Amino acid sequence: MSLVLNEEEIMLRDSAAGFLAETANVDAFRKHRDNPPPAGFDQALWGSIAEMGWCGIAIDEAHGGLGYGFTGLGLIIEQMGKNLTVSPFNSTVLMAGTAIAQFGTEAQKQEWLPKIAAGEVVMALAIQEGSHFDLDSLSTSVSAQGDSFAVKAEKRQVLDAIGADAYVVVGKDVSGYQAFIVTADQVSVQDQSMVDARSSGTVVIDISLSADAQMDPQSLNSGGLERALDIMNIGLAAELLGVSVEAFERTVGYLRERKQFGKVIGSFQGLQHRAADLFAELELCKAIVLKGLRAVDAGDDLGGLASAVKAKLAQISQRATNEGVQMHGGIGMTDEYDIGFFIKRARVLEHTLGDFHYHLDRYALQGGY
Amino acid sequence: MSLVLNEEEIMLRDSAAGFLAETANVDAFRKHRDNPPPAGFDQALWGSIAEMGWCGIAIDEAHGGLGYGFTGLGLIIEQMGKNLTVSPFNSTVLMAGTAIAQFGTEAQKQEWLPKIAAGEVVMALAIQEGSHFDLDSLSTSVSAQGDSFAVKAEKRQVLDAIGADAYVVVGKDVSGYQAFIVTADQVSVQDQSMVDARSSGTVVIDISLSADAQMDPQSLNSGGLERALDIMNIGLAAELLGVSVEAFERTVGYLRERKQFGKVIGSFQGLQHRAADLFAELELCKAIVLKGLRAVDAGDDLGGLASAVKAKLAQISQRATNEGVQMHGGIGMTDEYDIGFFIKRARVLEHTLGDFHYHLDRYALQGGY
Amino acid sequence: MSDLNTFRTETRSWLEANCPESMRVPIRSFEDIYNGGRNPEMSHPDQKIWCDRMAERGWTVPEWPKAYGGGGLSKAEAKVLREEMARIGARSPLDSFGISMLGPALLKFGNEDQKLEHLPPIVRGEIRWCQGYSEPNAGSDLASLATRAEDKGDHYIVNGQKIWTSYADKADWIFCLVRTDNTGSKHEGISFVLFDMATPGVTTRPIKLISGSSPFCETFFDDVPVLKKNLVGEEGKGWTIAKYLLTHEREMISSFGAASGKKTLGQRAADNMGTDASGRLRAGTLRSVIAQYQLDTLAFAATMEKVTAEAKAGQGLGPASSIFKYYGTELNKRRNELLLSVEGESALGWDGEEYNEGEIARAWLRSKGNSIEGGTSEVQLNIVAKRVLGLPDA
Amino acid sequence: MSDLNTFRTETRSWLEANCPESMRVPIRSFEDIYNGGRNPEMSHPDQKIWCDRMAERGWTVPEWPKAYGGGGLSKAEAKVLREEMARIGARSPLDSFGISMLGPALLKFGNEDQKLEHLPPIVRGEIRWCQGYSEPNAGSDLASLATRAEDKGDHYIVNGQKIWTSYADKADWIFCLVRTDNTGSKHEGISFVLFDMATPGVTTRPIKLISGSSPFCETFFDDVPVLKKNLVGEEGKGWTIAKYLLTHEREMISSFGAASGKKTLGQRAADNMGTDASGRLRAGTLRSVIAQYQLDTLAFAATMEKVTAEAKAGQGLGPASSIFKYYGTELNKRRNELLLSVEGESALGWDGEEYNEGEIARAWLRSKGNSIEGGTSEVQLNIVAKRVLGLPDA
Repeated sequence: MSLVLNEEEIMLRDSAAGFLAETANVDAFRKHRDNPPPAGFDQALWGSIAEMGWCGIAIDEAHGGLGYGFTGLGLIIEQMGKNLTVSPFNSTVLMAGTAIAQFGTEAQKQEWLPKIAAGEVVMALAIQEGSHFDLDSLSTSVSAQGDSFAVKAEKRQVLDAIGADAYVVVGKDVSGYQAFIVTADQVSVQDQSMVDARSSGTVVIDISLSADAQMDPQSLNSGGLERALDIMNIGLAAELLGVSVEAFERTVGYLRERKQFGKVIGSFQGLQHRAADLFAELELCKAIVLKGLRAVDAGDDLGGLASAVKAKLAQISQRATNEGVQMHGGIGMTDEYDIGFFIKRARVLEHTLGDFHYHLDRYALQGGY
Repeated sequence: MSLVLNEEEIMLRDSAAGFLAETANVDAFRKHRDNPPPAGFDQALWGSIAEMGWCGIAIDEAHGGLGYGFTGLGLIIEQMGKNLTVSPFNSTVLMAGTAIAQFGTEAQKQEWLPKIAAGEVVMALAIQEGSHFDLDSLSTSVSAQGDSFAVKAEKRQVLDAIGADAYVVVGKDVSGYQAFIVTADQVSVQDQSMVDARSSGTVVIDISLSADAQMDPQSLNSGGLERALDIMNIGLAAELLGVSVEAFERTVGYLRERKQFGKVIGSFQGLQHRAADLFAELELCKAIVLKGLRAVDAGDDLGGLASAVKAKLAQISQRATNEGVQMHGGIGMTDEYDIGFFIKRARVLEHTLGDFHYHLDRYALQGGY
Repeated sequence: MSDLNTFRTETRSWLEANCPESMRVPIRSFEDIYNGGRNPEMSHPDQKIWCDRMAERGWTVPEWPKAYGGGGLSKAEAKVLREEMARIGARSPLDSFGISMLGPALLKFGNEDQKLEHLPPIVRGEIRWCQGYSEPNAGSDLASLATRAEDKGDHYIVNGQKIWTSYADKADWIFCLVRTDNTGSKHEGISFVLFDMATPGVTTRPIKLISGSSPFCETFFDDVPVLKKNLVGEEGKGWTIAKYLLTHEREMISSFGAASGKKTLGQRAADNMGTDASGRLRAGTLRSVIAQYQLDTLAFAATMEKVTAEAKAGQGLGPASSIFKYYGTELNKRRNELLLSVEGESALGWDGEEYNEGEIARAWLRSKGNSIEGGTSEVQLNIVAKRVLGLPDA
Repeated sequence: MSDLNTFRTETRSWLEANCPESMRVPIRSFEDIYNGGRNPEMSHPDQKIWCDRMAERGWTVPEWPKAYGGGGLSKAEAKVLREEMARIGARSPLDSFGISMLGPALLKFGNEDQKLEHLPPIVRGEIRWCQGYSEPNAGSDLASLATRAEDKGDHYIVNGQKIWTSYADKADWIFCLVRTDNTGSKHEGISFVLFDMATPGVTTRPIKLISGSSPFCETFFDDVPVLKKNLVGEEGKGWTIAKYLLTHEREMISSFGAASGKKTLGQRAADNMGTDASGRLRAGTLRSVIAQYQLDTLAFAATMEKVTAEAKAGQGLGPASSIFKYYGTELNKRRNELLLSVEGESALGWDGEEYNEGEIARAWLRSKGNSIEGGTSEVQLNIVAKRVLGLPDA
């Protein structure tokens, strides 16, 4: 596991950067925000993303993917973070895709993974119940009834709920975690717009499901759920990295140009030291995100590391985006200027699947204290 | 309760400042450090302190004191902090004196408080057992045997243990807290020099005591112990305030004079902002210490406030003294220069009767979360 | 003393007779605050009636001299009036920048004609004022403003642009900093002028913030004529007036730090996230950050209490007052960050009833501006470093 | 490859035959490290024997050219030697500033005579060197040094004072920055000279730190004659050599940040202070600070790993390397602060067996110097701001 990108990975990153900067950049995000499409995302962009093969990058070849691994996926997601790209990529590929790969039955993998890889389906992960993500307090929302299952649940903060064709629903019954793949016609969805102008929603399920909808309880309860969530959190951290680095670079650019008191404000040592310290933290972020991605690909145990990655990125993304607004001054507070978008996106990403405090606590527990 | 000093208080503070700056200043501390007197303190200085009436300032008139209150006591202790004055003032007056006033029997008050007020006795508080102060985990070191008590305890971190004539020993048995006044001939003491060149020690007690040595269990167990400790912690915070303000003022003075790169280093905005932020924190410290002292005198409930005062001063004294060394640069690291004394004194004061974390936790608990 | 008692009795009965019942109901929204002006906005018609009745006695601004329409009350009488209004829960009849900002400046720096012309309409709530200070290219460096006022004999012609002019779209007149001279240092050549926002050449455009709509506007001046009689103080000496008003403004903004609401953040977290058997918040690492916030809030409140007590005791405003704006606004930002952590993702909603129209998220985003407006935190730290600590310029 | 295998076989058997058993025991104290010199300090007489044997083959400095007494080994061979030494746990035969600092500088900037004169005694551990850089009135602004070297034809006369000269009281020779010209900018006119510490006019005095005794000294030069043949590089161009060596030094100091010891601070705290039923450290607010420290330590280690991997992959030293000194030393300070919180008052003892002679407290105090020596944290941040972020000078 080497913490250096190889040539192929650098090419992938650069081509993702080029494509997104052209077609799914911050201007495109603003248009989306001001005029959100009914499905919650831009179908044409989603088509292009699928065409480039990004959806299948981390899915194995046996299931229609490229088998290229999560480091590549993370590099793409990072670029999406830099560009504030809106698409159901996280919900479908990072979240549902990972969940199915980790604890789907073979039949489910055969059915869904090729569709995900081809960008033919939009999926979402429905797991959270309260206003904080907390795996320990999932209510008993699933009960087996002979061969079928009565699933009754109200899931909140389901990313891209409104546009999804199907959902991975994770709940709990007396035997442990239970998960199902449920199609859009089997649920009711209440859509919500979040502070980052993304679509999130409440998904209500109250239905009897046949056994083939059930995901593999064995994998699910022997670490598969935790591993899936760890992978997702590392992926989210990659997006936070992109958000943070972009906010920082825009801010440093502003410091180099903006004049006050007859001087470029970047010449003030007070701001210089804050920027330099933040630069140091962002270098740490780059390294730990790459370490996380490589660990996923290496099949390493992820417990403590994934929470470390998410916690670190949650924290530094807050600082980078907050400093972005503060160092821009008044103009940073206006909606007309883009820097405020980053603070909003960072905070929603942080809270998705556990915020800073959730993961810092988990990291400490995994460290034995 | 007004957070402003009256004229009399200002006079008291200024006269304490004047006396200590002349006779018990940082040079005197250095001499003490390099050549500690056998009793652990300077008898002549102690005599002068007693002559000025400082020992009785917070003891009521019925017990030989001046009944002037704790605000006055705090002002004196703050000045001792600024001057790094070494004396058994804290152990005798602030700690043992407060303990006896709060949970001594009337006979004990009659016997000991006038002696404390007159500076005729040196006393110490023996309560801590482990390496962290923790009221909840006192071991059961006391047991009643008819009219007498078998007291068996090993008490650590007893401030000024070596020079004390008598000890207030606080322990616990099945009925709750138990406390006794024990004379020097009844204990064995192992002296230790701390990082701040003060004397602290381990006191071993293994003796049968008659009933008149027992302090009032009723007062002790109905909040008297907590109140006594709260008062002591507010007093220690007053000393931390003096230590912090002095370290800060010396540092700002240095920033105004020291030149690097052709400029006075105090002109660098990076240092300016850190100094200004620290100034703000120290203003908060001044206000909250005064609030704590006034609350003691007003007889207010102290629980959360005392821990808030100690926690805030613990934290900011660390910052002020650390910044002191860092901003002085290399010279700040040398033993020849005085600034390093402040970092050492601050840390020992912080740990006495509960450090930052102990009190932050207690403050939160008292706040209901 | 008996005079005061008489005053109290008379005031009480006058208020009983003249304060409409509807004006004794607590304020619930921004619309309940009456700002006056040519086209006043009201949530209830009694607002204007109440203002008019109070204005007739000069009691909208009780301590201003009677000559300028004020109440001419002594400090003691004004205190009685406040107490009697509080007794029946009477609302403030009129709030305006004219009262809080321009009035004090005119009383101090204006000439007799200006006081007689402008103060009475402020007292009566007839003219609403806004403040033209900040400019897009000046920012923290307010004095480098570029809006020009060209001398045309009996009048100036003003050209330029202002930003962050609160309620410029609703105000009737503006008090405005303009540059009448380019030759000296940047603090010289600034003048303080007044003009009607209805003058041809004035246009305004509201500013949307990252938190949503706001009272702020951009204001553009295109060949706006301003009569010289509307110059306050000497030409080129407007910076003195500006500084006077800025100090005023900072004191107002620094009150952000005082935590509002009855429950502490810690208690709110305990309700929301639960505590363990020992009474500690379950979210352990969040708990310590909350405790640190509460601790600093307590210490900051003590500091404000101490400074107020010292000022009352005649010891003057100590150096601690210079930290209020900085510390208070940073605290408020911390509070808003922590509220998100306590409330979780449901606080990150932007629209919709379930999310209370994004109330928490919008307040969080709005708080980011606290440490920018009215002098950035960086400028505040510069001021402390230089004026209080005596550290030299770079 | 077969050459290397041969080399490995031969090296193995030579080491087996020549490395004394006593030199295969792990180093336990500073005295176990052999620094050589005219009056070498030793904890065991085998130290000199082992050094002499290795020096004979040039293996105290395996990669230096044979012409200067070095081993003349290729990188691959040197790696084999290191591996074979590690295999039997052989100690490093010689550690010195001559090897780590002066040698590389002479190889790069020295003339042939200087290399021939000075390098072989370094290889043989005969001459111990110290570094004369810092001065009391220069501090972070190293280039403003004032020690003068007056031109006297074939020699200089040096007058002045150095500070923070590590082991000056034990060194035989010094490599020293002196000012040979006052007329240009402060970076010009600095020269790099070598002289014997036994020269009349040189005196040293050890410096006691807040943590106790230290290797640092003050060094005074009073009319010290230095032959011109001992000028390295051009007169007045010594700053280039100094910068080269400073970078070197910072890389060495930044390794402070790598946490030593097997147990994490969190585990140590858990052992010391106990955990609750859920496995969480009882001291809740301390726990979150420890977790934050561990998190940053993990991320910092990953950063060092990443930079090393990039350098190995031929991508050069990325900008991240510029943060090592700053971040590593700040981390080490945090670690030492936390150790005190974990260990409690017993770690604040200064003397006596019970307190292990104040080991923890002394390490804590010593760590305060990490962010000062070798370029303060402030200087490091300046460098990042200017060189990496491209922010302009004030």
